[in-house]
Amino acid sequence: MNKNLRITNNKFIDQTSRISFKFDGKTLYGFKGDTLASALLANNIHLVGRSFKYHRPRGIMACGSEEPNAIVQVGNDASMTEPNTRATEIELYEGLEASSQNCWPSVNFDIGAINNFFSPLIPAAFYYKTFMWPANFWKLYEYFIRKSAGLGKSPTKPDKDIYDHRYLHCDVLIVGGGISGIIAAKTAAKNNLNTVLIDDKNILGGTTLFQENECFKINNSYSNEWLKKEIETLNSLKNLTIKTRTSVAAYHSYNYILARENLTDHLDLNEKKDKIRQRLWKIRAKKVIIATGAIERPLIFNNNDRPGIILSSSIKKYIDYYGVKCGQKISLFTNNDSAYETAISLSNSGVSVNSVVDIRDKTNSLIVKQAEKLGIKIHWKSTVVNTNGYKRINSIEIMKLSDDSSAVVGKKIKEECDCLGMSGGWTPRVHLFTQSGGKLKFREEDNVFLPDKSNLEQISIGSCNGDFELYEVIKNSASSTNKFLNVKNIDYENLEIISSKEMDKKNIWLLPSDKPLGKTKPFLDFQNDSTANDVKLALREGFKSIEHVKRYTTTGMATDQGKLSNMHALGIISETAGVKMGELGTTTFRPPYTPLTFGTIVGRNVGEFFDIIRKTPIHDWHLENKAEFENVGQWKRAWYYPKENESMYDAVQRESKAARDSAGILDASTLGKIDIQGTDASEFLNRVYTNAWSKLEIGKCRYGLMLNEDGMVYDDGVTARLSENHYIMTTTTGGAANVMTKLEDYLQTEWPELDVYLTSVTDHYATISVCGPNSKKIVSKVIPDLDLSDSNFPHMSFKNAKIDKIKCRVMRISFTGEHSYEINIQSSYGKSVWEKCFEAGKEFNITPYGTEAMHLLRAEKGFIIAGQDTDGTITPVDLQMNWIISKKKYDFIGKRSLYRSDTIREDRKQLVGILTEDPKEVLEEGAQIVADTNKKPIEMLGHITSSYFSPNLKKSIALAVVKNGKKLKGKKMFVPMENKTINITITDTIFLDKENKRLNA
Amino acid sequence: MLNYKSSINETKKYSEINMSEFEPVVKINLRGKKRDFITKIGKSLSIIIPTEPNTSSSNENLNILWLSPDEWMLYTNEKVHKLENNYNLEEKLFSEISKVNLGSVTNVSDHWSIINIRGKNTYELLSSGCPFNFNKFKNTKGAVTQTILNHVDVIIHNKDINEINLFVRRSFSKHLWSWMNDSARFL
Amino acid sequence: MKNKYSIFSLIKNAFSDHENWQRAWRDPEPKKEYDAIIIGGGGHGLATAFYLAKKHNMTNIAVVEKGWIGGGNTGRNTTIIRSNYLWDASAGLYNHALKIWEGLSQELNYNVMFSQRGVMNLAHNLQDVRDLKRRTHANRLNGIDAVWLNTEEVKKFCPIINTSPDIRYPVLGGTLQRRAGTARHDAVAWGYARGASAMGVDIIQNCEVKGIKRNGNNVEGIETTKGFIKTKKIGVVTAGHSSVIANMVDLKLPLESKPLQALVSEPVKPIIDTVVMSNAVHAYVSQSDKGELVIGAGTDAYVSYTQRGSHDVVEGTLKAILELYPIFSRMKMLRQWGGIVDICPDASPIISKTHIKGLYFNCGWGTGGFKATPGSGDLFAHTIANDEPHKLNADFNINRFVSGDLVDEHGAAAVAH
Amino acid sequence: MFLINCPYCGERDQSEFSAGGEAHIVRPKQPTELSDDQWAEFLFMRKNIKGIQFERWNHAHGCRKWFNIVRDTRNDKIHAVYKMGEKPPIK
Repeated sequence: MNKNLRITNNKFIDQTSRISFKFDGKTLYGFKGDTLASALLANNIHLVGRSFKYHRPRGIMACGSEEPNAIVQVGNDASMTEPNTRATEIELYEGLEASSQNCWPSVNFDIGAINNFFSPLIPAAFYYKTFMWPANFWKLYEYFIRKSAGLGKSPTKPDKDIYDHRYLHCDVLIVGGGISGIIAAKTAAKNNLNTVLIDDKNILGGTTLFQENECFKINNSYSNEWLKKEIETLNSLKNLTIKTRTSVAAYHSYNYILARENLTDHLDLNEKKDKIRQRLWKIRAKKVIIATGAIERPLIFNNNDRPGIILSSSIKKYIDYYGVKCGQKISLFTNNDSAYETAISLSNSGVSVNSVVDIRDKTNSLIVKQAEKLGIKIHWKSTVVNTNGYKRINSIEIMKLSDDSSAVVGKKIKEECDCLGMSGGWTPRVHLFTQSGGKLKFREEDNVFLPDKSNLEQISIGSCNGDFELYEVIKNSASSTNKFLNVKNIDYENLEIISSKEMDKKNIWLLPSDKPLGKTKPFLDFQNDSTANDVKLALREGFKSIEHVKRYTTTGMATDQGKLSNMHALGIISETAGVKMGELGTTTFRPPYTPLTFGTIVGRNVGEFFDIIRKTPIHDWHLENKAEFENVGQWKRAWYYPKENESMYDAVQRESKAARDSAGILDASTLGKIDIQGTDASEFLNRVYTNAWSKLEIGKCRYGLMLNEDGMVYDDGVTARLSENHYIMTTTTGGAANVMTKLEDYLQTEWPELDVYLTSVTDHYATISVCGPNSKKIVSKVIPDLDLSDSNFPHMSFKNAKIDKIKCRVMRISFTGEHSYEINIQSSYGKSVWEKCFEAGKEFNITPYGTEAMHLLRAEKGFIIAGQDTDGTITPVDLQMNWIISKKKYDFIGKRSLYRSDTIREDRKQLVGILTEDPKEVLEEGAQIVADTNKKPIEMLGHITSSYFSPNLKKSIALAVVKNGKKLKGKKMFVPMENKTINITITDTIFLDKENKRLNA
Repeated sequence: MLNYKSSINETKKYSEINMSEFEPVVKINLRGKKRDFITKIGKSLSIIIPTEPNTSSSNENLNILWLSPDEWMLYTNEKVHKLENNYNLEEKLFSEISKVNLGSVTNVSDHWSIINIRGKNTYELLSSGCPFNFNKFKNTKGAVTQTILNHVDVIIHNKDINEINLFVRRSFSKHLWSWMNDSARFL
Repeated sequence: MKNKYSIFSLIKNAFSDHENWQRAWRDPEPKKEYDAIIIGGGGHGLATAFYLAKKHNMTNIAVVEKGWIGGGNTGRNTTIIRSNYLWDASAGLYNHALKIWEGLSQELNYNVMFSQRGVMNLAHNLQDVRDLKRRTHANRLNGIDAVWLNTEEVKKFCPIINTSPDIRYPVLGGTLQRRAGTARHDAVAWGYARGASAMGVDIIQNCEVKGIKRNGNNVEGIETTKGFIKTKKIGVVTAGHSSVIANMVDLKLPLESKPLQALVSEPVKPIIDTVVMSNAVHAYVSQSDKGELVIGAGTDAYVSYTQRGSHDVVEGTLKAILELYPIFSRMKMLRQWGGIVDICPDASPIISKTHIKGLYFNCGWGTGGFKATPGSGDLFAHTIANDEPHKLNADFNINRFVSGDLVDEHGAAAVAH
Repeated sequence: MFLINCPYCGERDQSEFSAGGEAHIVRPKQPTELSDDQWAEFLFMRKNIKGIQFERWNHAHGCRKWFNIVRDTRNDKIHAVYKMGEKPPIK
């Protein structure tokens, strides 16, 4: 590397630990502690990328998260590459590979640069004004626009890294580990408050860390030395947690803060593996102290975007912290004092400073005097009107400002340089404050927006609160913290502080030039290539609101979210439109503060943990027996059990047939079960179900239908009466949780007078259903001492029994129409009972069947499935289940809605059965039904809700809802498909065993 | 004889954290509003029903956890026999409370699984998936909270310093268990 | 209209450094009286004004906007445009809009970048499959270009989707409407504003409505921050704030206003060239012409006018995105924001007269209003001009909540994005 | 994410709760007596207030109790929490 760009006396970079990395394929060297940016600069590389629209050469402009230009693609592994990463934030590590973006074939020679030539044709928002002819060509135009847009490249393979989440609750959260944050942290922690201090850099200290200047002293030592001691004391405070490499992404209401901690990004390639890459901290803080500092502003003048033009404070950090010279002949351009700090640092490090161009009249602050003492040349009341050098600045053109500073006068001075530092003053980082809903106020004298009102427990301190001078920063940070936490920390009261005070302030948002504006390129948003001209164009076209201008010109919408450009856009708008900036207001700062990796937001909720998986106690048996599973809500249910190379269709046909021919066994454990106790239990059921319950005998079961208040079918299931005041209700698998919540809601809010208690027992029971002509024989083998005679144990009744020493409840209910028993037993014994039934059933070829066969079997009997045959628009009357609507009952949930003018219509869609003309033709569920295929527009009368080939009836059957269906029995209709029309007949919903003989067979 | 099969029956060790299923124990859900309900249970179990939110009371063989103003979880410290499920405790309470309409008594032994977690990293593990603030809880023996852990409903009972019993519904338990194991390896 | 936009006007203006472009729309002070006033300067309101002027010769009208035009949900949505709705009424409405979209750039002489790159809806469980097939069949018979794709065809159409059968909720297929796509939201508002203004419509920004003056059962005008404005017809198109206006005349609507969030990633080179929606796992994604992934999250369950939502909603959405597109794990969220959507119980809008003479409401678009913008404006204009609904919006009256004759688009799990 | 002070369990994260919409809409005691309009009013019509709103929440993942809160829908600030059946503490 160019040795001469590194200075040797440096406290922060270990110049003995050399690191090799690649940029655009070229192997380079840097040191541990470098960022990619500082390492590139040390290698005298400024050109790192191309701009979004004009593909102009762009270099490193800043040293932190505000960097608009130096964004690179890291890594080229298809699964691990990362686009749009700021070189100024990438800590150098062994094996780092980075490359320039948005340029082809290379950053040095980029075809796209032709756009720069066409730039007069493509001002802000040009695309709204063209590409409209010929109309159908937009697809083509768009194809090319999309290709040239975008910056980096997305990975094309899944991410191998791991991300994690952590919740954290604290008394005080301090954001920002600069001098203010450190003062606040010490104050809070010393007063026994559980305190957390976070900073996005790898070490605390902010810019004071490397502020070694005569003009900034505390108790006779340089401010950096003083701060060093403060940081040391922090480490000894026990209730203080310090998190570095952690940046706050979002500040939500209720002091809910999201912060991203970087754990491996700085590690060498071979050290990253199997570690958590980033952790998202979800922080709840009673109080929040924001100490996020300020961002230096650029200056807006012609060609202010060339590689080598850098924020002056960044040049200072590169020389003082990284020990890197940004150039050999550096010029500075400023409207305030801070550029002089840079000038002094540079000349102390032996870098020749050409001159400082200052738009102000001569000023005499301490720092300026010191710079003059060092013999630094200053152009007072002057401005840079132009810069030269395509891929790297090589000279600037300077002119004097007119008396009112509205124009330039005199002759142009040309000054050779290889780097220009610019300083347009400072913008407090109020982003987090506004994210949290805080309102800003405007300070005229130095044109800054400052935190004003907030309804959260928070304050801002230090330069993010508008204190820019060392003395104020310390005094105010200490006192506001004391006040906010209401504690008394005197550590910072009698300090002897020397700090240079800025005497004169002057600001010109858009600096005058010797050329007409239209012929210049003063950039505001460096990444999105929007210029002052674009903003003025927007205003000319009537886009007045800042939000309009932002959207029309895309200013502030790049990956840096306008950290450098927003203020100037506002300034130029207010000047041009003649509105006070305070009244103009800002655009809203939206989270995240810096772009946040999707993986980090999601954490470990990926793959296996994407969503909860619920399993029945018999799940393992299904696995062992090669079941295919169906997702039902969060449950895994056995769908069908294919024998070796058997298709789903064949398996389902076999299972369904076996269940009716001999015996089948089904795992019904997923059904919701609610234990209901209390003296008003019967009354409660009367109110929630459509039918009457008071007369149900103890020991008997009854089917119930539950509606929404809007009268539409909501859920159904069988409920058994265990004793006078004790029932157990079953719900659908999917509906269980909602039904429970809904019932509790009614009990707690509408009917608190009822003496009823609900307890969910869904998971307590395994439910095993044995059905078919031989089910009786099988169950009698499993439970010999239970009398299964129809007289003792009729359909729709239950018995308490024991299997070995284990109590269980056997219900004689049927969803298949077959003689069947449902054994409910404590889950821990479920698998064992299932196996016992299976053993006992072997001689009868007992066949396990899954949800698909279950659906088929119930369809043969015309039983509905809530959610499949109903869709939230179907009433029990539509289902032709009027028998289940008690006429006697005064009220039940949803009753009133059944009598609205639309719900009493006779010709609503009603549930019917469907037979196809060709018995082999199985209809598609969801297919539409029409009476007249020629009518235009075609009238759809309904649709198929369930459809199967019935192995027991040897024909295709279906259920459907059809307009006026119940009057249309026997009518022929059509199901028009893409390629054919299927002839069907409307029938009764019960296809098999209308007389229910099989129930007692 | 029927075989007993618990939902997890595993024991795992990671740095500063041990996790194992605590089974089989009797768990009974109690619900009631009437004052007699409270006194009756107190008498028949000689244990005071906690009426203070988020607390519990225990003796050498029983724990009663406050779940809501009219709901409690009762569970035994003793493991019960696996070959029968006739629980005197359940029958006693049922006849003394439910039968006489003082409230409801429901056996939920297999509705919930209990995972015992102990070790310095216990709360680190919880904080990787639970929004609840444990700062006070962790130093309050007997404290109880119902909350969510990685989106799953749980009841957490503070047994002792860095030891908790975590209740999770049986059908969720395997999933939560594997998530806990995945979390624990990063502690 | 004077200073027509075209490549030639761009070249011409380039010579004068673009100094001579005229205002896109006039910026007048409100007159004392108008024939009709549209409250709400979003896409729907501006479109309504545009068609009132263009099709019904009502040019003495105004659009009053509390803030800046297009600053509400128009400028905050994920710009998905489709018409593959289940019920005939919805299909009619949204397909009417889609037809207008297809010629809108030319109609407005403003490039709204309507990009017909297709919208695909994925199915993740058996009921999804039933519902989506049901919708596809209905669409086909209604003349809407929707087709069913099996899993392989889904993969073929959008290769970056994870169609592995091993994921938690595997992709079991999906429907595709090729004519569907996206458009540039700001351009829609600005284009309609420019067009309306050119025909004489006054667009009055930063003018908040404080009250509605009534005489008996007739409206007489509106009280605004810029004074009283007389009119006999008021069309309210204020989306999330519909209830706020309704409450001014003690009109109760079946609406709840909830936060709806969306987010974009940093811009990258083209990686996905269609729109993919998944209701079951709740993930919607497309890529803007600028290169940003545009992702729509869900609504919160509570009423809020903060234009903020819960972080959980965003986390849940990105979780689903990574489930379906694991390659996006290292992409970064650049910006997230919220809008306020007014939702009807049946997830269908209200475009209707009210019991107050001269007061019309266009609201309840919930999460999916953008796609309907041109159609909604056209039909609402018709309703206001004739004091009678067009047959395409007749079913979307307020009375349906009394009769029970809802247009239930929840039914077919068609979350209305 | 709000922090909601459950009147039974104390302050908890929003993710433990579920929202139940506008409060104090009492289910009519005699629905059959109502006209379609009155019933529709109960079923669907909402104030949907921008400002101070009274609403129902359920501590779904905690004590499962329903309760009311007073929240300003302009900034989501919760001003009060009160049990079912209790009178709102503020107007």
